[in-house]
Amino acid sequence: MENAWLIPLFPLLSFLFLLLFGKKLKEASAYVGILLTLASLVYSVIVLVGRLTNDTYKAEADWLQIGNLQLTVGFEVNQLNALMLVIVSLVSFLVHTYSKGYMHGDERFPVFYAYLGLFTFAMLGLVLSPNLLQTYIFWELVGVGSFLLIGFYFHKDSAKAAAKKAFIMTRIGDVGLLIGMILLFWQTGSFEYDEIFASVQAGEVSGTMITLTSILIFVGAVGKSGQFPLHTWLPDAMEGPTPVSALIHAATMVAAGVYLVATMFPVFAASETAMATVAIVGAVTAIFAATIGLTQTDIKRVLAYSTVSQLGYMMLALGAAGYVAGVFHLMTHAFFKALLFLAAGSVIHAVHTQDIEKMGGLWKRLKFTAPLFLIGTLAISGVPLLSGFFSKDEILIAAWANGNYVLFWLAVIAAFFTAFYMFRLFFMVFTGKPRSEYKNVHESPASMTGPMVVLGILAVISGYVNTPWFGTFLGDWLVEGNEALGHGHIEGPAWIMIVATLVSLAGIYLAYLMYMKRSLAQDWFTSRAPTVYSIVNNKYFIDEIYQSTIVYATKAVSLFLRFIELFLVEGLVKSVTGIVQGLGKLGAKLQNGQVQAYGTVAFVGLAVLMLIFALTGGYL
Amino acid sequence: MDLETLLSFDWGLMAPEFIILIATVILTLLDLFLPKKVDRKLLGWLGFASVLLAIAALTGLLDNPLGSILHDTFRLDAFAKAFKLLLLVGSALVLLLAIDYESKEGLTEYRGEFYYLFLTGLLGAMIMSSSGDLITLFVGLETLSISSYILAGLRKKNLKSNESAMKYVINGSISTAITLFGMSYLYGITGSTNLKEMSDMLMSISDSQHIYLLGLAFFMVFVGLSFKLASVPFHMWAPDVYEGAATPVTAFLSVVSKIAGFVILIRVMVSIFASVPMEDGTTPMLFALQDFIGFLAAVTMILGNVVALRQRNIKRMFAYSSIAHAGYLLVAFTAMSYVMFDSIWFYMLAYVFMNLGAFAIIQLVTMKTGSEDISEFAGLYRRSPILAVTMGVFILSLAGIPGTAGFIGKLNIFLGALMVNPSHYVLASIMIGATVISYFYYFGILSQVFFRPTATGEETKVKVPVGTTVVIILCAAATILFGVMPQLAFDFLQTNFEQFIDFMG
Amino acid sequence: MNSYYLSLLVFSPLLGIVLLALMPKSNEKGLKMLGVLATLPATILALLAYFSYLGGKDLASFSEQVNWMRFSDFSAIHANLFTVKYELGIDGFSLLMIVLTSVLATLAAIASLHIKNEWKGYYMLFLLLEIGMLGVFTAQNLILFFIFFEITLIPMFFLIGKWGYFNKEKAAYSFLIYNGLGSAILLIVIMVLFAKTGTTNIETLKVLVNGGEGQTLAAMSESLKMGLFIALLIAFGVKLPIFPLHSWMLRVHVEAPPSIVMLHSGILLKIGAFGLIRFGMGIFPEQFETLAVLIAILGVINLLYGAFLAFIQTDFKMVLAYSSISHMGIVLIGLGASNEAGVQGAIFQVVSHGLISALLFFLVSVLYERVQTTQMNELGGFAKSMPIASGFLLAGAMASLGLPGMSGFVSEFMAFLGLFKEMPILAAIGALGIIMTAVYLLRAVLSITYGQANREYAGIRDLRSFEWAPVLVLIGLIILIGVYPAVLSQPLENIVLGIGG
Amino acid sequence: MNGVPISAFLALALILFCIGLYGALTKRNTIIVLISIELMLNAVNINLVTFSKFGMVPSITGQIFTVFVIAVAAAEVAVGIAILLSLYRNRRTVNTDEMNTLKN
Repeated sequence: MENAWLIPLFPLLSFLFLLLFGKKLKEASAYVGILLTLASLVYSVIVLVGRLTNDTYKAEADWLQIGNLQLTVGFEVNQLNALMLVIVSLVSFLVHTYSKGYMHGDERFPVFYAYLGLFTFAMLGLVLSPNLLQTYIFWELVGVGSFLLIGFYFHKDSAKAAAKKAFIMTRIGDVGLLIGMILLFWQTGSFEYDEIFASVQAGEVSGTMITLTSILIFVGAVGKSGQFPLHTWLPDAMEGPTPVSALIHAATMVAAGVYLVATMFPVFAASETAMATVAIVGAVTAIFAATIGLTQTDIKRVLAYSTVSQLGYMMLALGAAGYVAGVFHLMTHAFFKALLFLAAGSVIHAVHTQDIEKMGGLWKRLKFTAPLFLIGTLAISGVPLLSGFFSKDEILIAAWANGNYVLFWLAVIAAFFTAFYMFRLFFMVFTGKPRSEYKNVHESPASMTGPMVVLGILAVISGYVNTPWFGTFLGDWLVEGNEALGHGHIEGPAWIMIVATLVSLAGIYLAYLMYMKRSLAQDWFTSRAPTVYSIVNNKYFIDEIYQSTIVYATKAVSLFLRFIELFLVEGLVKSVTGIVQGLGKLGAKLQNGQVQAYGTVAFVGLAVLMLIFALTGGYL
Repeated sequence: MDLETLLSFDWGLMAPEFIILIATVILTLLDLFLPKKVDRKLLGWLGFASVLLAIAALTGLLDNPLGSILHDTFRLDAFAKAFKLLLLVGSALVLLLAIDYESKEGLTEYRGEFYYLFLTGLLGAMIMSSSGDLITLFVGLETLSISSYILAGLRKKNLKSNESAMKYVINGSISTAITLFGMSYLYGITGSTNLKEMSDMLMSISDSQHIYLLGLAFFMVFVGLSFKLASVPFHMWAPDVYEGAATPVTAFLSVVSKIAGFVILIRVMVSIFASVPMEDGTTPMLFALQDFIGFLAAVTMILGNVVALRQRNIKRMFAYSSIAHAGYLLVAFTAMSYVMFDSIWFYMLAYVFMNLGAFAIIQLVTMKTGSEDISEFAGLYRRSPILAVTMGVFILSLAGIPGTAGFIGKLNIFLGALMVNPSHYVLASIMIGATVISYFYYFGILSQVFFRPTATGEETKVKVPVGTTVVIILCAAATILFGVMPQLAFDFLQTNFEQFIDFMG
Repeated sequence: MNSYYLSLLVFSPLLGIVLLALMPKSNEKGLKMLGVLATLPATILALLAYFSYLGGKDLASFSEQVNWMRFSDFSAIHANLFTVKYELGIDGFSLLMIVLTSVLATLAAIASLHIKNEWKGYYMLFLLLEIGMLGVFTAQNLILFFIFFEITLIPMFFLIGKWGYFNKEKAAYSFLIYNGLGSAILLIVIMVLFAKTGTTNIETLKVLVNGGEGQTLAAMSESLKMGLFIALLIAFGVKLPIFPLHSWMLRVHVEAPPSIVMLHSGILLKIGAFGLIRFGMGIFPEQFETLAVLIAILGVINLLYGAFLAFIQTDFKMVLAYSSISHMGIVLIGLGASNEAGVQGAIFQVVSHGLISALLFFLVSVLYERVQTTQMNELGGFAKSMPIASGFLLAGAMASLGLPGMSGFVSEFMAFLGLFKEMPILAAIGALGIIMTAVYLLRAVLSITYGQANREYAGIRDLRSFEWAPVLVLIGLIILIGVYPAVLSQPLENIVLGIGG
Repeated sequence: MNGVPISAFLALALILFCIGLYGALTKRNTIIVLISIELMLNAVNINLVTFSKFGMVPSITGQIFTVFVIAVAAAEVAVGIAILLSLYRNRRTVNTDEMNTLKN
């Protein structure tokens, strides 16, 4: 564990190496990336195993001296980040492997691997950070990694726009985080998590300040995790290559917001308002994104909205004091969502389109992909015995136990929607008849299916580390030695599990009726409430609202300032030079060439002087 | 006055004046009797030699203590020595320029006249700086004036030259009359024309009517003398005369004549009006009226620089620039600080070199085509980089950019204006603001020199005659030297002139 | 006491000037080579000084002093009254600035290889400019400072006016007049101080003006001090530049040759910050404290004003120009905080922005050399034809928008850290600027590098031979500072300590 | 003589000076301008002589000064006329308002 800092360095090495030599290596670059992330993975597992038996380890070194202040950098291995290390490095490793097949033939292949390395480095660094400042540093770096990968197909204008949007939207959140963390620093005198917690628990920080700072920090999480209202970048981010969506926009980076709230949990827990905010935003996002997911026809966008929705679940869990539930869902979601994305990638790889309305009947053609996709869909829908079932159940229980009944029912409805739109997706892609002519539909190579299989297995079994039936190992371990995080397992009424199961099955059945059996017209709802449909289909017009308010306002301010620039600033300059020039003109005009005028000027000057002298001297 | 008394005077004190006088006489005779075909440049060189000789003689006198002859009408104090030196150095340089001056209409035929009139003008200026009596002062002033009137009109067939000389005479005479009218009151109240005696008399004045009259006299003298300085309100002749006169004459007017003007101004004002007590009995009149001088200085600076912005004729532009410089010097005079003499002297020293250097190049550039438009300077950098760079040095110095003597000079004036109590913040600010305005036209010349291509496109090399070369090199070297190592000049001042304490002695 | 090391450092480019003067003006290669080489001695000496400082050498041992000027003779009152010495010296801050200056000068000299004509005059002026800049940071008294300050003015005027783009002369004039006014005001302040105290030595003034031991010749009232400080703020505000004194700087950024803008934006603007910290804070600490809020507000205005206007520009150079205004706002924010974090942030920003803007303008130079335009609507898709240059451009933009791991972040962070302690609400408003910075930089950089080429640019080559050096050195330094800020903070320790509090 | 007060002389001088000044500043003919200037100088002379006789501190220097002024004035006018002559040769006019090639 003392050498845990090496973990992020492997991918960094990969990044630098590929940056320098990528051009020569061509597609062999993949091996560099894969091997180095494998190293990270192995080491992460070692660290996790070590952490299971040992205490938290923390090391730090001086970084920046500001007068008497000393800022440090270092790393910490605690339960949460040991777990995250494994999740991140595992998914990253799998994505690295998968990309070898998926990106085959791309002329910027080495660059892609370099960017993946950079991102993985940043994400692992983020996880290891023992203080807010360092977290912020890596927080921004993962943003850059994400930005670069979203804009990987830079020649596409949509990719360019998506990359820009992702960066700017998350940066809005980042500023919140920055402000929150600086305020917290001046309150507690430190960026170190343990010191901040100690200070908060000792009551050194006023209640309002805690609320304020934790909400500001939560704004950072909102930006990064695509929560409402800063969620719009995440669906657009699907412009990036699909493995990237799996890695960054499903499993790791977007979960960083949840991770941040989890890490800062003791501070949040100290403020009821902050907790309520987190919970409400989470629940609203969950249902909000789920409804949009119902209408989307782009395979990746559906998954993207489902990601937003699931992240909302996690936030809800954390806000409802379900620390374990949130982290647990974070883990299971990482696996099944990565699986879904990779599988979707495999589909896209095969049919070269992302529009599900053009797909159909792929079950037979994609022998590996289809069942794996089904596993993922079942898991996310909360079908019993798969991982998603257990974690979602935990969240619902936490929400109920915390007394947030409204939010609880929202979450339940969201779960219904989730099941519905995920199966809608599944049925439309894999069943029925092909809706367009495909040429050369073929199963993906082993480098792509391999990782999917691994994730498929995890999507099934990873739930069993924390079940009400066999024991809450994960939960107990996570909160061990830290009472501020709450209990390892929250007891809730048994009917919740039944409701959850029924709801998800109902969703699946409805989708079955509509899209498989087609006994229910697909436009049954659409035709009855066209306005609602149109609002939802247009993602509640959020983008348009932003466009016509914030973007417009920014432009307006800019134009107004340009007006100031032109008329006030330049006008000032012009008027000054005008005065000088005018004086010059006047002086030159006076110089009319008449010799007697010259004498007159002199005489008048003399007379005026004498007059003033006489007047001021009191002689007249 | 018998011969014995006459011989008892220490005529050695007047050695420089005598040298110039004798040279004048010799030149006059030579010009008369030498056959026409003998190149009159010879006279120029002779005149130059005489000025050098006078400088040598003056240097020999530097160590002399305060001395006066002819019943204190001629005094050789530190002030006289210091400024005479400037006059002589300036004249020597102008003479060198004049020797090389050849214009289309030609000064050739009157070249001889030029040299000896020039020397008489110089003589007048020297007498002014040494005089201790209103009469000698006046005679010196007029010797200078009348010589310069003729010099300005020397190009007899040139209309501009005629016109400028005429304007010069008329304005000059009016100014003389005004000065004299003021002086007559001064004489009336004190009953003497000797500056020292007048000063002694004035100390005890208390009648407010007399003080009022003195105040009026003050303004008349000041305005009359401001003609020589070319400062507001008697500045308007300058642009016309500078433009119309031949370049060496312009150089003479802008340097030697201006220095002489300041010399006489300081001599009269400080000797006389610093002794007049105002009614409160403590502040001398000169200090009480500072605001008026300050106001005139401010107007002079602003006007000179602002109108210069519009000029296309280089000599006219320099006329306005010289008006502005007079304003700067008046700031030092206004402040009446402990360092006034030093700062004025140093500024003039710098001014001699930078202005004459610039005129040397102006003469070179304008001589050939006869046009004095600043576009003549276009492409100078291509034609002759070295000339262009030296022109750059002079212009920068005139603009007061560090590294040049002009900057140190301005620094000195600021210091003076700000070290007195109450400090002249406003005046100093105006001065510095005016300096910034001056950047416009000074750098306008530079942008012609460096940025623009020649109008015709041809890049003929500029031929530089010997005399001009010497002037340019000397001026450039001095401008930079005194800009980088001003202590050389300061030391010279401090060791030889001891703070000018004998000014009133 | 007298080591002459600094004199040697400051005036080392003089050797180059002399040698260049002797070279024939048609020898392009030789002139360029010599021009670049002539900047090296200063760089080497500066780096040597830096490392010997790290090695434990006392900076005081670098100072030197020679009698220079003495206005009139006041020896009867005090031997040093109204004397001006030639005195050079460095502290941690100026050491950093010297290193920055000399390094950037070398890089800009390399970038100047793109210059197309009159290399001789160009490099001579360039080296003169370098002398001025080095001198400004080493001068130990105000008059010497002023002299060097003005020495930078003149070569800049010619460099802009002769080697600039279309509207070069207007830009040169604009530069000259604004800066002339700024330095005029500065000169008034200097001379008032000189006249009132009889000295211009900075250290002595710090004591005298604040009523320490020794006495001034004439008493300085509080209102006079405040007036002087405000004048100083305006004087350096022109240079920095502070809104609304900035319009000259836009023209310079757009019209001057990019290699010169590297120096201009990299060093010359920083003289304003240097002056404010050194003189404003040093000599008038109380007045600074009083006006700190105003300075911070000005900083926020600068930050936002620059950012918003950068957002709607169509010329990439204009974007960078407004971005400079915006980034100088951060310096002011740091200063306005006037606590340790803020001031250190400001100083960091000075250095960091110097490197970043130099990098960006070098890339502009590279770009312009190839396509003869910087209008963003004519550009696009350069990530395809010039992937490396585009990559660096993106990296530069990232550094500029404060990406952690690069120098811009450290400075921005510290400046805001400082301001949040003193004026949290103002700081929060200022934080909007962080978002806007990202917005306009990405808009600009992406429109150049990403998307499709709007026009066919034939035969565009990526970075070649000599163009690598500046890019690598700059990005290396940017990352070095971002990752290991102690390289800067260590020399600043003594300066920052004791500020505010 | 005692009957005439000093102020009368001074007033006369002042009036004369003003007349001269007025003439010098308004007359078109240059010759008249020059003569007007002579008037001004003569006003000075009256002042000087008056003061030398009736001043508070009477002394002979005033009269000496007058002699110098007369001499110098003569020289000045002579030069003025000479210049006017050459101007007349070129321009065929003696009017001041036509001397305006140099301006602004």
